[in-house]
Amino acid sequence: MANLLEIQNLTVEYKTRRGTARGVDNVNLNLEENKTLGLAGESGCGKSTLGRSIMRLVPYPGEVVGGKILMHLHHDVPYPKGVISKGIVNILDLNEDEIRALRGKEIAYIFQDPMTSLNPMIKVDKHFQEIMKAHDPEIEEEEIRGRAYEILDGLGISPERISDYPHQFSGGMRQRVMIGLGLALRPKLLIADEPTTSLDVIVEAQILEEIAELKELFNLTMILITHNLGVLAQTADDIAIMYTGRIMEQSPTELLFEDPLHPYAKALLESVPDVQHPEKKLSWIPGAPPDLIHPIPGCMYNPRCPHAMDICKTTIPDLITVDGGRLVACHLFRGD
Amino acid sequence: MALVEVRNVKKYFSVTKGIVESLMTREATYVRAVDGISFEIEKGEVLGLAGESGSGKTTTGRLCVRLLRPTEGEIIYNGKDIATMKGKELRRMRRRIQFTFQDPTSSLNPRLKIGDAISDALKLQGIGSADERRGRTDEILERVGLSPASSFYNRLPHQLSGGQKQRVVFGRAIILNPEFVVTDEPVAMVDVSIKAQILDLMMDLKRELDLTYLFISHDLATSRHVCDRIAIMYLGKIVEVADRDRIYEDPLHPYAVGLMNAIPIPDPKAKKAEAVPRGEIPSPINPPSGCRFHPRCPMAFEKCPNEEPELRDLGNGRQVACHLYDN
Amino acid sequence: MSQQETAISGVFYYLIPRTGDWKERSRSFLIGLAVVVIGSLAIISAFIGLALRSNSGIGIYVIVYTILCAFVVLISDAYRKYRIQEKHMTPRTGWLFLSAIFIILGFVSVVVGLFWVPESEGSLSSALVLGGTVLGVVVILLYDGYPILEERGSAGYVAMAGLLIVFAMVYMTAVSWWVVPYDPRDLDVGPYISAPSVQFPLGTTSLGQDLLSRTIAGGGIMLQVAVLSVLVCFSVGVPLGLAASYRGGVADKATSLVMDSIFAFPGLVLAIAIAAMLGPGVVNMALAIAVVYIPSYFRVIRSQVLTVKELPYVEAAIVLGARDRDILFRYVLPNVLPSAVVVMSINFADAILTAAGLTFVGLGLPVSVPDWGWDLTFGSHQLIAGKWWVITYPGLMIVILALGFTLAGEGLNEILTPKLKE
Amino acid sequence: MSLKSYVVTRVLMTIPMIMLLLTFVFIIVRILPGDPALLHFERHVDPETLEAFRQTLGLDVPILQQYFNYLIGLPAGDFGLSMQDFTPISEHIVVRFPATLELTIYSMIYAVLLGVALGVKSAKNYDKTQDHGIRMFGIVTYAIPVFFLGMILQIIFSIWLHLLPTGTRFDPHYATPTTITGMYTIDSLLTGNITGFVVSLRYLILPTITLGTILCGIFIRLTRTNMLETLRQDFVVAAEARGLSSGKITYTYALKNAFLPILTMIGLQFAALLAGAVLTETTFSWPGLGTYLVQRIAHRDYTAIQGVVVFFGILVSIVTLILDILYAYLDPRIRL
Repeated sequence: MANLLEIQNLTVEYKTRRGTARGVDNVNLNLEENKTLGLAGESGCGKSTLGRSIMRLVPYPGEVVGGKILMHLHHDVPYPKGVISKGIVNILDLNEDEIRALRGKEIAYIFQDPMTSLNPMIKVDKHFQEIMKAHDPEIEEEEIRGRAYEILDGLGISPERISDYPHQFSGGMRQRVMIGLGLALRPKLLIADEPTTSLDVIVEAQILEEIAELKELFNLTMILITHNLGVLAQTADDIAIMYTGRIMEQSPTELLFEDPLHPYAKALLESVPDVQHPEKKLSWIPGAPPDLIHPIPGCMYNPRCPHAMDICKTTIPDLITVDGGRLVACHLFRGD
Repeated sequence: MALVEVRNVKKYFSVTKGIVESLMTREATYVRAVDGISFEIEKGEVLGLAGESGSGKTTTGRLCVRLLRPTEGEIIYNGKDIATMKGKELRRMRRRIQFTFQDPTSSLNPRLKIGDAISDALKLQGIGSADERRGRTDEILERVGLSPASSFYNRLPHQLSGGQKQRVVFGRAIILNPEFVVTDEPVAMVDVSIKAQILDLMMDLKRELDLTYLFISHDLATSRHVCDRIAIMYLGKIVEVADRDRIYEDPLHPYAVGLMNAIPIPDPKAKKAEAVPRGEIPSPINPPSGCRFHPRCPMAFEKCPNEEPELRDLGNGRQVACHLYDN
Repeated sequence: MSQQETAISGVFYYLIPRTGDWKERSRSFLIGLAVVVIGSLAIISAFIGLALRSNSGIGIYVIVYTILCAFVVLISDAYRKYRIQEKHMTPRTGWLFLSAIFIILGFVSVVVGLFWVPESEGSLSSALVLGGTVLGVVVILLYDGYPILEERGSAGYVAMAGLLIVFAMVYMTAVSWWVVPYDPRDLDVGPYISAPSVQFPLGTTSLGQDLLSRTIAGGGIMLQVAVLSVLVCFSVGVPLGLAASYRGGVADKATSLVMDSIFAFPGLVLAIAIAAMLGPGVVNMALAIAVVYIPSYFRVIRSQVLTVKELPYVEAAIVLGARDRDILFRYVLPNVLPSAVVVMSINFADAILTAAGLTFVGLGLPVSVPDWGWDLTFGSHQLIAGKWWVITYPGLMIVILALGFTLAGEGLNEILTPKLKE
Repeated sequence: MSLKSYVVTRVLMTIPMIMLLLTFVFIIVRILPGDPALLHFERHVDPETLEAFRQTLGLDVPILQQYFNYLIGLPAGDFGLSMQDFTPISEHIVVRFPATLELTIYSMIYAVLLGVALGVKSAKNYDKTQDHGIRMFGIVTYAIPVFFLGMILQIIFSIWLHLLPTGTRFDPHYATPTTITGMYTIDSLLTGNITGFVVSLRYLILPTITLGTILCGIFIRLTRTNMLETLRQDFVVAAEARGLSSGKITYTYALKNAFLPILTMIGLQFAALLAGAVLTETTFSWPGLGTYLVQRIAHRDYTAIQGVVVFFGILVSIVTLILDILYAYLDPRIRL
């Protein structure tokens, strides 16, 4: 299948007063159409930054300093001053108007905290109006309402609540509104950044279920960013594990859980509590990730890695392909 | 006899209203955070308290250490009711009962060296001379794995990692030699790769110091690894209490069943979640009548909205509050 | 760093300012620094030039004496750092040592002042004590405070600039009587309202006073009023805020209501009413201003206490058995004091502006005392004739002093109560 | 809480505040100095004159009765008699208050417009030279005594450049506009007197700029902080991710969300504005309540001082009350 998104050598840096930190370091990533890619890792590993750079919304003081983000557009995308013609475009080369045309229309982004992601001062229907008018200034009021009704109804929100303010909704409902807004213009790519982290386990299950259904319905390609490997096991086709801004391993979900290649991926999986296997002895990774402002040479995982060799301390391992299209960045797999 | 016995404890928070409104309406509005719960904790046991946010589990934990004063009910600790204790007696009792907070960062004073944060406990209780306190603190720092103590004593909280901060919090909790520790979501804010590290520390401390835990967590997968028994709360009520393996493998209360089904399983081959309850937990200001779960319950029948089920003993240390199990 | 073999070389080591690497500095920083240094040197040399032809005849000696005091402080401070580095002193005893140096210097200054010009009846002593202390504090600020403030970026520079302006004004006022070319009280030292000339560089007032002398010496009243009123505000507002908010209940509600009522009132109008009833005088003016600004402290402290009380680490202390007073003094107070300091700094500016306002509406001190407010008020009558200098210089002085306090408050606010970081 | 009960509560809360204020002023003016009548006459007067003087002013009865008379008289608009000429103070207030009101209204409008405009500019150029410049401007204007600024403007624009008139409200060569509201600009517009409008506006410019500039610093800071805070919120990034333009976000999101705090600040600053008006009026010989107050101080007319101060206090309470209710009406989070 064709790739919808190709990320090549992407590097994002945060320039702080203390120094420069590489939030995303030379990342390569391919995303096949209609697949769900899970992006996992601990806090500070760069998974959100990676997601945000696809939208060109890296938070201040972050900045994309190198690489390409290629997106395959199946049709022309018009915007007020012109048209982005179909084919492969580099998102990082687009001007402000062009990227704005893609946001919401081709790529949707769902944020972690539904409580703060809706403007408290305006009603839900106004949110729908804004997004639709932003991409199609001539759209009729009637049509907006109709489409908003349809989407909300599909998410189990009764249409009469559309003129409520966000604070009148519960957390789960707000996240549904966010999803509805994201999908209002039928985008191709959905990036969900910890969409259920701030929700309770039952609502989490409900929402994951709904997202899965919508993905089928709208033929979405999805990037699901989360620290919860349990969530990914059920939803992702492929999983990329990140650490210190680099991708450590990318594998099909089943293979990853069965036989993780990278020592970090292995250790991470061993530390996840499993409700079905209480006999599993939970392990943990000693030490802490290095400070990204003072990166260490070689593989950044080497001080915590039980298999660390001399080369790990000096050379950054490349992300190489091993059996069955799995990708791993570890010197242990050099010879394969 | 149980170490801790909670009897019919209630905690209502009044909702602040305007002067006029309180004059116009007779009835006061309350958030019924905890609405009549009873349970026991045996010495040396780990009781897990599980439930979604808004279920009242954190309030229960705070009541047990008297950070809050119960509106009603008794909390019997070692034969004494601590619910009404005051002044000196309460201060002495605090040496025996400790609490750890969810967020280690905010529960440590950012301006206080971590050694001082730990030895502060002794100072506040007026125990020992400065030298003795220093010695004891060093001991505790080593005990919670922050060694060598001398290199950690003078650090400020922001110089530590999340896991290390949580260790300091545990160190502060055990320095007074408590018997009973309430831990409120101890691993919710730490990264998954070091979760097990904190849990190991907790269990080591339990073994060595003969502790009893009330382990509050929304993460049922973690609870399964550490608890002996689990109590599940919903809207200020306990709906089911049982031994760990029983409640996970054969939950009885429909809410417990739904909760178990919703847990994400880190195994792609496992069955997908099914039969997850509809809707969300309602506001505790006006809880539903009868059984509080009935509007979301797939098994609800005519009795449920009208009559509140009692938490009844089904034998084998198993208690359920559900009309399905009325004999 | 601790290879200093003898105390002398150790002290010498710490006399070299810690400035970081010059190469890393941006060009705008260096240009800014050059402007500040050259500007300060120009002002200082002008001031020394003035002191050389002072009315009292000893102006230059007074300045030299205060600089000597600053030098003693500088060496003591370096010695303190050396001792701490060598672990002979704890930071605590180090500060005690430094305070002792200040006290000794103050005592010496009193004696010197009394014996040098006995007929000044102690006013020379107070000039020497104040001048010496201020320069000493500036030395400490530059040497020890600068590295701390610098870390905070632009907020640090703002705070630093504000504090230096304030100290410069205080120093000028402290030694003013001994360096001015004419007695600022003397009438008819020159023609009435003459434009700036060589003899009277800033011109003269409508009473024939030398405006330069009055401009240099005119800050005394305002500073006294400001210091006094801020002290009263602080010592009433802070304890009141602590007590009310910590205890809560009816007392809290009642006090809050009173404070809110005063806070909502037009401050200057209230101060006018009080000052009009109390009559003229430094203390009365200070009291009138204090009443107006107590609620600012009360409100800030109260909201801070209410926040701090709920912090998890305060709750942690409760679980460990902390009593109310432990919590209040060990947890709450250290947390709310920074906010109080910020309010205090801004409050100085408010007090100065209010004092100027009171003087302007005719509630100030007798005209014989040099006071910027008065000169401004009198000058306003000459405005129509285009005599701009009479108001410009005293007015600018008020602006600079108030600006110093505002800048210090602004900077400290950003440093001490981090809100909009990054 | 419903809006209705909020309004009732808020109105009820104003009563004790005003009472407190009245009592406070009464204590300061009538009780603190001992005998205001004696204080009024600087030199010794014969007892009969003093007694007659007291009788006219109602100062001969016991202090508690004076207090009650004063409280009872106020609602009927009785602010007492002047010690100087025994005229009712309310008459002076009626004549002079419109001048003050006119000045304060124009100044407030000027301060808010300038402050908000500069605040928006500052927030949009966060941490750039413009931002620093504008913040510095705000700080410097805060530190300038209002009368000093007034004098400088007077010298420059009136005496040196002869551009604008100064002193009083109107040119004696023209006919004063017919009194309707007492505010010349409005009266002249109502009567169609264009010359009158232009003349009165020319007289207003300098005092308005003086008073408004001093006050605008607070609005700069407030707008800037609030906009930055709003722009930092998740829902702003979420809106950007949906393809809304940054201009739209700045103006409709950030500025709209910053509007409510600005409204509150207008209420709080009204007091500062009146205080500043006292000094501005004196500087420009503007015949308002402020100049009246200052003249009365010179005459030791304590009852008049009391009357004006109380009037200011009540005025501020009412303005704050109105703005608070407006705030509650506009904030969707309060309206339940």
